[in-house]
Amino acid sequence: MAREIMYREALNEALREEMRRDPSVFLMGEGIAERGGSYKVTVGLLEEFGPKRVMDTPIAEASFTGAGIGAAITGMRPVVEILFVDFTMLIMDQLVNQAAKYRFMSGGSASVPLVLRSQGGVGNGLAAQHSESLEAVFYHIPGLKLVMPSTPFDAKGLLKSAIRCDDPVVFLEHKQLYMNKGPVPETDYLVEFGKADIKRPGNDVTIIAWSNMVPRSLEAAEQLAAEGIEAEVLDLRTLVPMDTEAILQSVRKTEHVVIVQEAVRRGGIASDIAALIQAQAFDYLDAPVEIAAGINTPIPFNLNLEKQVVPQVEDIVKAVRKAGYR
Amino acid sequence: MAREIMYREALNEALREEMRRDPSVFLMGEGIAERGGSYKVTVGLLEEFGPKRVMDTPIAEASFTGAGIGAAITGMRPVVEILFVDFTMLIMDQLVNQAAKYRFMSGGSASVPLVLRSQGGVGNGLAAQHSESLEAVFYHIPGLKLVMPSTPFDAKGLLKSAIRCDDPVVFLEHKQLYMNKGPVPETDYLVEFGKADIKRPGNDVTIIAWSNMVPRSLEAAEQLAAEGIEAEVLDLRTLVPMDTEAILQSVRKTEHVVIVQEAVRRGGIASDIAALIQAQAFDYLDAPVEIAAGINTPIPFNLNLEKQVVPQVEDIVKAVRKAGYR
Amino acid sequence: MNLELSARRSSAHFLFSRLAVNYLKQFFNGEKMYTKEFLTDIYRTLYTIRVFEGRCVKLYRQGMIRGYFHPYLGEEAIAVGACAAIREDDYITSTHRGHGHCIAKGADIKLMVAELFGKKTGYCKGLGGSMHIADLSRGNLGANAIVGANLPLGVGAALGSSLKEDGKVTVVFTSDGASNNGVFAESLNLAAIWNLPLILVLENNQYAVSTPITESAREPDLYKRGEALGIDSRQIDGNDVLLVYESVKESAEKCRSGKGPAVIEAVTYRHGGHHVNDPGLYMPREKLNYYLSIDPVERGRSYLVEQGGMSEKDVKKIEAEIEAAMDEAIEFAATSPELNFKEFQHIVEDY
Amino acid sequence: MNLELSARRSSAHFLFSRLAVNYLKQFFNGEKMYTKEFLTDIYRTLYTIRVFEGRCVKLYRQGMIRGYFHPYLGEEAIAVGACAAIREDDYITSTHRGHGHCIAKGADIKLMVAELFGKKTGYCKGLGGSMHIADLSRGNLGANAIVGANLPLGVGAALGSSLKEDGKVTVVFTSDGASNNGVFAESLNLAAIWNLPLILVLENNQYAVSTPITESAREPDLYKRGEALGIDSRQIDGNDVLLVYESVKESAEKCRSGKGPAVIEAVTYRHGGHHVNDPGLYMPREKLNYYLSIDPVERGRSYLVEQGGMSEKDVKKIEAEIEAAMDEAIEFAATSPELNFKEFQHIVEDY
Ligand SMILES: Cc1ncc(C[n+]2csc(CCOP(=O)(O)OP(=O)(O)O)c2C)c(N)n1
Ligand SMILES: Cc1ncc(C[n+]2csc(CCOP(=O)(O)OP(=O)(O)O)c2C)c(N)n1
Ligand SMILES: [Mg+2]
Ligand SMILES: [Mg+2]
Repeated sequence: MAREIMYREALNEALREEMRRDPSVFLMGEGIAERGGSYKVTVGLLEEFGPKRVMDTPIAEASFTGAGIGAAITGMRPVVEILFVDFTMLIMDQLVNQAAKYRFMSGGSASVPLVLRSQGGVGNGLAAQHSESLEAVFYHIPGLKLVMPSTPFDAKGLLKSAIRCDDPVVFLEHKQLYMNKGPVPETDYLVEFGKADIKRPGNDVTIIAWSNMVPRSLEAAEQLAAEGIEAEVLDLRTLVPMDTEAILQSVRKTEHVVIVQEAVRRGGIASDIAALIQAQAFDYLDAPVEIAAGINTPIPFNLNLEKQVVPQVEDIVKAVRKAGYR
Repeated sequence: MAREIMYREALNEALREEMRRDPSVFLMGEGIAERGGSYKVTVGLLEEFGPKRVMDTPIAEASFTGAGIGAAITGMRPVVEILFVDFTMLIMDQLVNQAAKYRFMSGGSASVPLVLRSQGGVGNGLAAQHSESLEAVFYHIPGLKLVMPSTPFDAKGLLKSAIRCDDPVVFLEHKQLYMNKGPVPETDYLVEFGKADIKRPGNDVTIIAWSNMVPRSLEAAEQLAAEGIEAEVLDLRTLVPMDTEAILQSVRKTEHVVIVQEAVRRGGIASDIAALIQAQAFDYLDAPVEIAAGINTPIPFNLNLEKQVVPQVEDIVKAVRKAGYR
Repeated sequence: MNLELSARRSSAHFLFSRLAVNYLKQFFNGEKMYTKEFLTDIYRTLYTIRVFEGRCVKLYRQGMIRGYFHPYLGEEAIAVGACAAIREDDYITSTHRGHGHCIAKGADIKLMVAELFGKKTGYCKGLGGSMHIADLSRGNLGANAIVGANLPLGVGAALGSSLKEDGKVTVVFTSDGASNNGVFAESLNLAAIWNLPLILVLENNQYAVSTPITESAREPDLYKRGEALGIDSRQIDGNDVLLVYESVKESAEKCRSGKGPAVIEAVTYRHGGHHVNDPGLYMPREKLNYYLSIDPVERGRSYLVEQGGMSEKDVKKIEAEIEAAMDEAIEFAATSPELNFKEFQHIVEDY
Repeated sequence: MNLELSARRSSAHFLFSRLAVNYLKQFFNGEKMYTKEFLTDIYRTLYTIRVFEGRCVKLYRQGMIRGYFHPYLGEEAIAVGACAAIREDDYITSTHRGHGHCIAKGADIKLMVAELFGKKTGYCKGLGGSMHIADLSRGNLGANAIVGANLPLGVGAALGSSLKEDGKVTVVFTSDGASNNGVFAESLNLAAIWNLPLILVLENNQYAVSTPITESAREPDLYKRGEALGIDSRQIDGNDVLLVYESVKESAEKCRSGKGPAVIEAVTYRHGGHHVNDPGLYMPREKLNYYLSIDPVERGRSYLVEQGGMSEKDVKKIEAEIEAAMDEAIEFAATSPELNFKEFQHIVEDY
């Protein structure tokens, strides 16, 4: 059986392999070189590739991200790390007004092969400015790809695809996934953008999730199986592009849908998916699409409250029951 | 009959009245004093209130917004202007990580009575960095109120309420509305947050809109009336808080819904409203909720293309037909 | 640039030596520049921070405190000297390394420990934690987990004061790493052109996590960034509480007399890693030893003994009191309730 | 700061006077420092910008051009001098006032007018317009409608060059208003610590729209902001194309020899309002007259005549050629098609 490695090790392999393959790939971020990254994703890369290709930066997020964009426009393939997705609020102009629009504004005369790596989600009492899930913000910006892997296998294959992508990719990891282990082939492989993955097949209800809500949904599915409800867990893996075909296929089959999102409910991606389903599978639904999402609040420091503001296994189970019988 | 004034004049009156009423109200922004603002909203206020309460700022959006937040925390009521909503991408950290979360993070020991005025939407060839509609980004951030008036009456009443609100309010105007005229009482009045307004009653279909899509929806409604379709046009006026009761009431009555949004479709507020309706009025709908929205693209400079990427009257009419008969 | 200007500009160094010489003189010929009471307060605060951080680090290791914890150990002189030089109702904005600022501005350590424990009785009801601890009752607008983000907030507090003409000053504590962030230059420029009563105290501990300032600045004298914006700026030894006190006092008087903002770069060094879980192996041992040898708390202690003329016995008594108070604070926090979900929902219902 | 340093720092002024004196000397005693060909190219470009802007302003008034239009009139010497001092394959990043940079970097005015007309044949297929015009074929990474946002992009281009070791330099054009934005300090600091081949040309036209720089900067010498970050920085007369040329040339050589970045503050003045619809009434008449009296295009013309020894007749011939070329460009743009919606959809289908 295949070798098992950690999510963060899978990301490290992806970076290493792509840097070996393509000299135009280089890394920028705070503490990624000497320190190997706050979550150890870039460990050992400074040693192999040297300080010109693995660059520690000052605390100047907007400008080193913009530097990544400028380098990308002129032929490099930068992978820029922002320590916490909360800090991406400092780079929004460069990301939204520059990276996302550059190919368009220049009439297609140049592209921006930039990968913006960051990580989000609640950890363990990291509080309001280190725990957000902000993918919905990037999802709304035309010109950005949005990738959120849940397993080591997907993490490696998607990061390699992201680095080879000619457009800017926002690649969001989750702080609670880094130590998770899973099978990852040693061979060079890619995971294609826009292909959802059925992490668990089932006929009774479709649970749509991404990032850290996937393992949590799988746990819920196991509990539900005990009650005789067979849930299909669909991992979107990339939000932009989104595999709407896979979503509709599963929904037409199960006719019951729960969308699980760690981010706050209001204005989240789950709503967009629900709108899509009701528009394109209206006649298949015999119950409203259920959404299990974070409640509309910043993340509290207190650990018990922190747990209660984002979906837990029980919440997913409840939502499935609700979607099942009305 | 009541006096008619322009949207921008109504905003000017609101600022003037609140500044006379409350000495803690002051204004900051680029060119708002000497020049009276790029869209003439603050004309004459420097003369009446002097340079300490009507401040021209350098091009340092993040910091003068943050200064507004700091002043608000310590007892002032700043109204900060960001020239174009596109430039709010420069202040996201201060708005999202500071203003929106401050009351929460401090355990309620202080609040942030800040009004962030800006304006968005397509104008006349202002291109990709001066034409966006980004309300969905703010909508997703807990702790921010979101206001988008469509008429001079609402503009004045809502801006006065915003200035008196103890929490941060993102107040978004539309560049194509500034010269629109409408009746505005001379008397001091407020428009309450969270109250949608039926701008046109009707029984056949509900058109939900805000900001510049309201006048456009009213035009569409007139055309539809000629075909015998009576559309109800519901102006949400404030997106946060949202008047879900008014939405559901109208939907239960008409059983057909079209949501009109200038912003790009993907991840827009329209999706959130559609999700809400399908969840809470599932049994009343006999057709999917239709959405007429901008297509997923930055705004092109070319005028003809600019028109084609955001909903026009014809698009709304089409969407209504689609929502009506399937 | 002409010579007068360059002379004015090097005032930083003149000031440094002047102050140094002054108190050393007075120190050696035994005349008292500072009262015993003053030196006692100073030392109390220094020692309280030292004890607070030491004990809380232990509690963190025992799992009683979670999340990020950036100890102020080794930098105590800056918060204490600066806050002693301003009034109780003046404002400060703090950083991710904010426990020292909070204590120096007069916070109750009971409510602080409770906050670090995530309890309802904490300064932020347990919603904020270490990186967001705030004490509005003493003008502390709070710690901040976004490096640099407290600068604009401080500018706003100072702007409010200049509009209200309330005579308050705002001390913005910031750091070497923050000086590379855009808001640093933006905010200082606003303070400069609006002539605000703002004192920026730059705690240059020479590292951003493990990145030495020499790798993130080509010009290592960070106070020059203030000069370039037309702000009276200086560099001082941040490990001498009296020097910090004098510098901030002088700047505060300038602020209150309408002469505008100041930048004070206080050079210091952490006594350990960046946060509790960072062993700080990248910190050269001899350099660390040097800074341990000029420990700001020790220095404050000898001021009290030698200048203040307090007996060793009395000092020990004070230290014992502070340790007892810390025991109490921990007891208070440990026995305090947490916010329940209903109470929480009430707080966020309109979000 | 010590005196050597302060001496080094005032090099800006020394350089200014040195250069000035030099060419004036050579100018008056008639020996040629520059060839006729060189001076001809310089003047051609100066005059092309002057004609381009003049004609396009008219077209704007006739409604042929829409959106924002920020004329470069009066600042021509900066773009022309700077771009003449670097290579065709070197990079520039431009501003919202970018027509001059685009032309000086070698753009085809046909494709430029077409872009301003929103035509498919324009540099950006009519999708960008004036504020986003870019000419990648000549290393012009484009204008930018977000003031200051082109700095990080320029840092990135220079960073790419230092990684690829392609020997290129990047000239970042920026403005007095942008110097108050956070990315200015952040980006310069990155260029400084990474020792990048970057030349920041700060077009100080003394206004941000109607706000005079004196209201947004307490220290009006903006080049000092570069100095404070350890960057070789100077201030020059931005209305003298040869002085700009010499300064950028010297900095470019430094960059290519690995000596790192430079800041050149080029002081100038607009000949009109901020954009076409701004009458610029806030600009003091006498000051405007002064700058009109040292018109950079006129100055370039006299260099050509007096130093280059070109006859009035030949100069007029060149001017006529340029005007004819502009007629052609307008004709080309006017008769060009627009992108249709199908073509447009194809471009954005994967968004
Ligand atoms: C904007 C931002 N970027 C990065 C971080 C992560 N971070 C937390 S502390 C720190 C180092 C800060 O160094 P410095 O500013 O010198 O303060 P010090 O820790 O030395 O007191 C970093 C990079 C952050 N909190 N905010
Ligand atoms: C970030 C940002 N803020 C504000 C504006 C609006 N704006 C466009 S040009 C301008 C003035 C710029 O002045 P300066 O930087 O000196 O350049 P100049 O126009 O003088 O060449 C302003 C405020 C903008 N485009 N971008
Ligand atoms: Mg530091
Ligand atoms: Mg200017």
